[in-house]
Amino acid sequence: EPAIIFDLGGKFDKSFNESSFTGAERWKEETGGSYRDVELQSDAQREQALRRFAENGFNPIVMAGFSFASALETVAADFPDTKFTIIDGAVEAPNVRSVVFKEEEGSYLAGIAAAYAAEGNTVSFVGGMDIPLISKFACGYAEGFKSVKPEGRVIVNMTGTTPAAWNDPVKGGELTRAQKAAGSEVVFAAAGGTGLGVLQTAADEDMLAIGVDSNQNYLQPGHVLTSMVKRVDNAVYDAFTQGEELQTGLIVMGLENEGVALAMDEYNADLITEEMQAAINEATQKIVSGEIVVHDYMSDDSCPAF
Amino acid sequence: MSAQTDTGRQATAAPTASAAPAIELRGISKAFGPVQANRDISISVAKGSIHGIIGENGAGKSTLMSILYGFYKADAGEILIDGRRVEITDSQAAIAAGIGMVFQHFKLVENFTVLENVILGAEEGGLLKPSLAKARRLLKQLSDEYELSVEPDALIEDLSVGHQQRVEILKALYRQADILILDEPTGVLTPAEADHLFRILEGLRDEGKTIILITHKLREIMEITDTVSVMRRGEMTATVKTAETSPEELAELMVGRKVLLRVDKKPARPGKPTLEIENLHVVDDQGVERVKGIDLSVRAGEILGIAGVAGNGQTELLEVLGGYMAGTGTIRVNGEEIDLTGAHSDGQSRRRRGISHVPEDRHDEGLILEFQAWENMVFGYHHAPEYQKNRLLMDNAGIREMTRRQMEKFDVRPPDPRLEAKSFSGGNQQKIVLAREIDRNPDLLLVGQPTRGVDIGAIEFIHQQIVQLRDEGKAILLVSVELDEILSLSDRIAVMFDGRIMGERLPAETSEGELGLLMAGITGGDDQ
Amino acid sequence: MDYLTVIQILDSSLRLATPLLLTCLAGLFSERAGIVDIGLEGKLLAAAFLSGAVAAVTGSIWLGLLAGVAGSLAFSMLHGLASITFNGDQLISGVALNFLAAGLTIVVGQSWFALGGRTPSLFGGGRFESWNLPFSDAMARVPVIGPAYDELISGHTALTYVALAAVPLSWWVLYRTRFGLRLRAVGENPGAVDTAGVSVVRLRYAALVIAGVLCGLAGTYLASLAAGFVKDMSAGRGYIALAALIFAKWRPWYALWATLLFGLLEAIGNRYQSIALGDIVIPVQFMQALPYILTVIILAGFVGKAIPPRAGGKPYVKER
Amino acid sequence: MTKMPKWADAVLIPLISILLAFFFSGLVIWAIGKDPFMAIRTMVQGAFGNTNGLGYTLYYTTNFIFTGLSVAVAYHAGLFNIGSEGQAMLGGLGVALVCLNVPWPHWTLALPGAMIGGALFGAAWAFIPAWLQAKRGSHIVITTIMFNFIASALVGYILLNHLKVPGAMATESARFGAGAHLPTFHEMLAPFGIGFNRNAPANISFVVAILAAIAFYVLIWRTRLGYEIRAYGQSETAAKYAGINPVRIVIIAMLISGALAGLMAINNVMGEAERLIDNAVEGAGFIGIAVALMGRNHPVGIVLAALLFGFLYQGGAELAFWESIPRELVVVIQALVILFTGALDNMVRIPLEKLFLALSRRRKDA
Ligand SMILES: Nc1ncnc2c1ncn2[C@@H]1O[C@H](COP(=O)(O)OP(=O)(O)OP(=O)(O)O)[C@@H](O)[C@H]1O
Ligand SMILES: Nc1ncnc2c1ncn2[C@@H]1O[C@H](COP(=O)(O)OP(=O)(O)OP(=O)(O)O)[C@@H](O)[C@H]1O
Ligand SMILES: [Mg+2]
Ligand SMILES: [Mg+2]
Repeated sequence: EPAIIFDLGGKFDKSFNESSFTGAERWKEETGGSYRDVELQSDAQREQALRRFAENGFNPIVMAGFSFASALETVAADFPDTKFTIIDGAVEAPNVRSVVFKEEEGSYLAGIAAAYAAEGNTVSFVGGMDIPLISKFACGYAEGFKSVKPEGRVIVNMTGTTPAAWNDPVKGGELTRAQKAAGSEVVFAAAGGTGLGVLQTAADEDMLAIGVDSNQNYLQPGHVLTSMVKRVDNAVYDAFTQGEELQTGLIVMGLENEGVALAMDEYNADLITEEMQAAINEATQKIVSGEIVVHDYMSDDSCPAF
Repeated sequence: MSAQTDTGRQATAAPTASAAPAIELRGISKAFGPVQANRDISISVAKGSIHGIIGENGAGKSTLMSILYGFYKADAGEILIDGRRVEITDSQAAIAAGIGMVFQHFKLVENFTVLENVILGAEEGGLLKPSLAKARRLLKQLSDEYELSVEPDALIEDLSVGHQQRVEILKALYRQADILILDEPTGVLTPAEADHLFRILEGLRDEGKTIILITHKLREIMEITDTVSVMRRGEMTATVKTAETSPEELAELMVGRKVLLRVDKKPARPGKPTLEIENLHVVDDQGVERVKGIDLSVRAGEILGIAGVAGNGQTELLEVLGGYMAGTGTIRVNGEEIDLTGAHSDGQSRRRRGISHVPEDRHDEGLILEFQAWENMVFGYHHAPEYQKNRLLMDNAGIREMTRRQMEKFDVRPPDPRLEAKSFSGGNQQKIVLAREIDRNPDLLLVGQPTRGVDIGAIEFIHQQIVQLRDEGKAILLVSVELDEILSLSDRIAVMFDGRIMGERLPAETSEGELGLLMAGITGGDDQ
Repeated sequence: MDYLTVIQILDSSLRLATPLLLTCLAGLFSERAGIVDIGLEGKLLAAAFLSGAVAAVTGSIWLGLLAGVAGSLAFSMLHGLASITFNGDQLISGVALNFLAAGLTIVVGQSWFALGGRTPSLFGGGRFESWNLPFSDAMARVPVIGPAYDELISGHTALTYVALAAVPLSWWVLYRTRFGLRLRAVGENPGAVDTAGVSVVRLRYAALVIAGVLCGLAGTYLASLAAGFVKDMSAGRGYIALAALIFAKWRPWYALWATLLFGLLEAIGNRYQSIALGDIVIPVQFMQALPYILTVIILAGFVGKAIPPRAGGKPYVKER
Repeated sequence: MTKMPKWADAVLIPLISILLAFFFSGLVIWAIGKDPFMAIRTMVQGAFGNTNGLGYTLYYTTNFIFTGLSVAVAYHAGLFNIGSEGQAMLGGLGVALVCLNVPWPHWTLALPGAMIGGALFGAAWAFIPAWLQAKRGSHIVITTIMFNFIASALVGYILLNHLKVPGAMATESARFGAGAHLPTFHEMLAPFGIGFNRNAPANISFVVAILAAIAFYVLIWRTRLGYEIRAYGQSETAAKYAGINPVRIVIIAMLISGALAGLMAINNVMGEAERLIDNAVEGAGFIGIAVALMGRNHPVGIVLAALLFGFLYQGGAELAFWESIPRELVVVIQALVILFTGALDNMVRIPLEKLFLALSRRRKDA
């Protein structure tokens, strides 16, 4: 029986925890199997949770979040017969599968979409907590935007420096308003629950927003340009499906293997122009072929496009 | 009524008029947890009379009155007003029954104006404006009528205690009280203020109002009351007509033994000056100059009494000497100058210099009410080497042992070092402070209001202790608003007014009248 | 910085200040009556949750408002039970209520909506609409005062105007009515109120009722603004309101200025997240901490000692 | 004369209060469709049933002892320090700097070094609010609230820009060296032949916490400084009369308070994570307020209250593991425990006092 551990944000964080949850649920529905899950409350529980599940024979054990890396290193060694999957982080061990995403690639496409949707030269980004992962989103977004409008400006704001920053929609809304006042027409929110406030305000202020992680197009129809989906759900689904036969090693999910993508559906069909779609397609191809290399913020903790 | 009346006297205050008594209490009992504060108390007070209540600290006087005023609820017993039984469940009911009370610790809102305090709870309608206007008119009328003038717009915290008390009385009169209870009203008043109060009370009585007066001062009882009740340990032991009794008899009824009402002391044999003050000035936090150039000296083996109306700089004088207020000028103790800026000197260093200090306010300064007796017994001296076990720890067991001895020596009741200070009566609290300060065998003892609110048994004891210290050749600076106390204890008297010394007198060669004039700032012109 | 930016920053300040102001006034009534209230955060959260939940289900923010106020009131009364009726420790009670709200909103929300403690999004009548004051469109074209009127004064939701109106109203109630006199007195010296024949208990409960209602409004404002409830969405605003209350020295008009100042500092922090001064880049973290740093500086430099109501935090015990 | 025997006050009342809290918690659990008895059993079993659970319980307890003592020291001086959270954050930074920058050969040297680092940083963070309170009269409640926010921004900044391992995902410092590894209970007890779960995070810091509680007792009730702190906390005017310097007391008490909060970092940062993680304190500073108040600011009470909260934390985690009860339910239970034992204890005390008084009267009459 597989198990999944959600990170501190909780499984309904409107972000990757929730996305992993969706994947697990899909697996459950399709296979009729069952799985065990737990939401953490404190950092010290990471290792505890891993051990508890491993001791009790759950296999494979999936965990959502890079923060598990160091706990997993020790636990994986202690339970060589158990398979683990860590999402968003990389751990080298024979029984661990590490799934990382090239958020920068999806964000690059989001930047292109924003550039075509904006009449002027300014778009913006609202991040949750100020951590490198979020900067990775922001950097890809800025690069994509500048690939279309080199003279343009990308306003980047972070909500805060504590985990509370993931759950402050009111502040998210204010940041959005401030960005609009500074000329932004499209705002990309990578901010968990705070992002809901961003999307809402974008609708209130008649701007366009870009959702993140899961498909958020339906949340404010007509105002969500697209969503940069990160198929964490697929990663979980795959891990659960492969079960104890899980292939280990590092798996990089990018545009190439549809690990990241822009969500297109009936809610945003009217917002996507042909020109925009063409540009997105072209960029996708180039990235997949390696003609364009999107800068990964985490590789050197800096971003040429800022 | 209780069976164990020590003296066997049971004179019911027979009302002269045919009318029912203004107040009749029957079988009132009240316990605070394990403490039986009132036990089966009955009493009746005639209409239009002034009825005194006396008793030792903790006898239950305040409790009884608070029950009458609805502040506490009695466990048993009934209350009759004008012969009718009334249920006094809260102060509202008491007010409705025509009762007003002036508590020992005033119940005023300090940062409200006089007017606001007066109307509080007796407003007319929901808006303040009409109430305030009406109160202003009525207040003026009342203050004219009873000579109770106070500035209606002054803040309470800016008023002297005497004026605050007037506000309390005005509050009661504003509510048209027919019965007025005063709990130790003169404890904080100067003789002049007290006389003034008594004139007002007599005026009220003559108008047909009934007054109950709690006091520790037999002189006042003799002077103003018509009847007097004595309480002991929660019981009512006697009620007598004032005209038919004497202070000695009352004192004995209260304490259960003969009490010396005069201070018994030999003439002083003063030695070298211990304390010399030259041109002392003190400015307080608000920038007001409180002490305006004082020269004084106190010699070893003498008691210098400082008389004066409260608020004329005596407090500040003591605080500067005690080391917790800064001043300018020169102060020498045993010939050595002390630093007055506060930079190199505080209460601790004064104590090391041999200065002990019984502060005026035992609740706010002299004691930590939440501390146990033994902890209070070293308060301020906690750095003294004899209280340390080693360099790190205090010798708590030793301190407790010392405290037990001190408590027995100073007759503190109950002599339990582990009791918190707040659970002692006022007199016993005062004895703890005195025991602490006197026992240090200081060269100079500063004493502020040593017997405020203390019953006569304890007063006698406290006075003896002070005189004994003098006889051991120590210098004592005594500040008191009680002229009686000043006159009977001091070897020399200085009168303070408005931050200055108005003159010095010898007790044998002066009178209350002359001191009273000096205290009001009126000099004969022959000294200074 | 141009004029329009200033107006927009002020506009943002006002929006951010609204929940702080309502919460601060709630604390003001409670603390003026002698009940210290660090449970403001919890009440805010409870109100945001219930108003969000009911508005989501019924589609009416007005019903949501009722529910939010009711929830906040329930918390207030629990605080009263502990600190007035049972003379408990007001600080502990406040801490407990904050925990209780943080936990219950999610547990209950999860069992109602199964959205992990979130409520469904609010739309249409589920949110307060912004009010455009008369002539705002016409006025917008007038130079200087036009934008100020259109952007800053007009175009907020009803609760912002309620909050602003609550300031003079609170002042009037506190200083011009019998109730206010008694309320202030009970926070200074409950003994005086008691012996004046007025019930201390009733007055204090009344103060808590007012505090509950005001927190209810503030919570509803949050839920409406963010179009739904998200766990922990009060995000420390209750504590900031408490700080503003001390800052304001427990006075209504000062409370307005204090909360506007906090709103302003936050608005500025939002707008200027990192500033480059020559070679030195001031980090985001600094800008985000700036409101708090400035608060400390202002407090130390200008406000000085704030004297709380004297009977605050102490239960009124007559017999022990 | 007392109203009630001491044991009733110290044991009976808290016990009844906790039972009440659990009763209401049970109602909540029942209301969301779970079995309350099962829940309690899971919690107790999970927190005390084996050495793994116990190890976690004691790990949390250690955190709460430190923050509880921190709040209590300030409280004795009449200061309400809400800033233990921020002080513990800074303590973490101090511990991390000490552990990262010195190649410690052995924990016996590293521990004192880290303790000094943590205490110093925590104390420094408490110093500013203390100084402002003492000198400028700025209300310590606001300044410490503000300093919590500032601390998280500051530590976040330093972590992100200076301590983070370049290229790593997580906002956390590098791992401390092996010489800074603190012995866990497993390692401590093994030489004595006592088995303890190898993976439980409880470590020698627990012993330090207990020693801190003892030192706290000695300081507050046995030394002159403690005497002065308590005197000042009870009455400022009386303290002045006695020659106690208010500025000194405020600052010293807050320094001690900050140092105790900072010391917490040897447990969570050095003992458990062995690296500095963003937001490592996780609200333990706020729990400390509840712990101090419930423990009546006495070390024995604080240790017991900390243990209670440690139990709730660990037992709650077990609930979340095995009963799929939402983790926030544990927060509800905590709230009810704080409410009943801390704020509503008179609800139990008053009737009990009456009962005991009646009993003692009856005995006297008989
Ligand atoms: N509120 C209270 N709670 C508990 N015990 C009280 C309370 N008030 C008074 N007592 C106790 O009741 C007894 C009677 O106190 P009371 O104040 O009536 O004495 P008193 O005669 O007024 O004394 P004093 O002369 O000092 O004013 C004392 O033992 C006192 O400690
Ligand atoms: N709420 C209370 N709880 C316990 N004891 C009390 C309480 N109120 C008063 N007392 C005690 O009751 C006694 C009488 O109280 P009262 O207010 O008359 O003061 P007092 O003894 O006259 O002291 P002082 O004259 O110094 O003011 C004192 O021992 C006091 O400590
Ligand atoms: Mg009395
Ligand atoms: Mg008295």
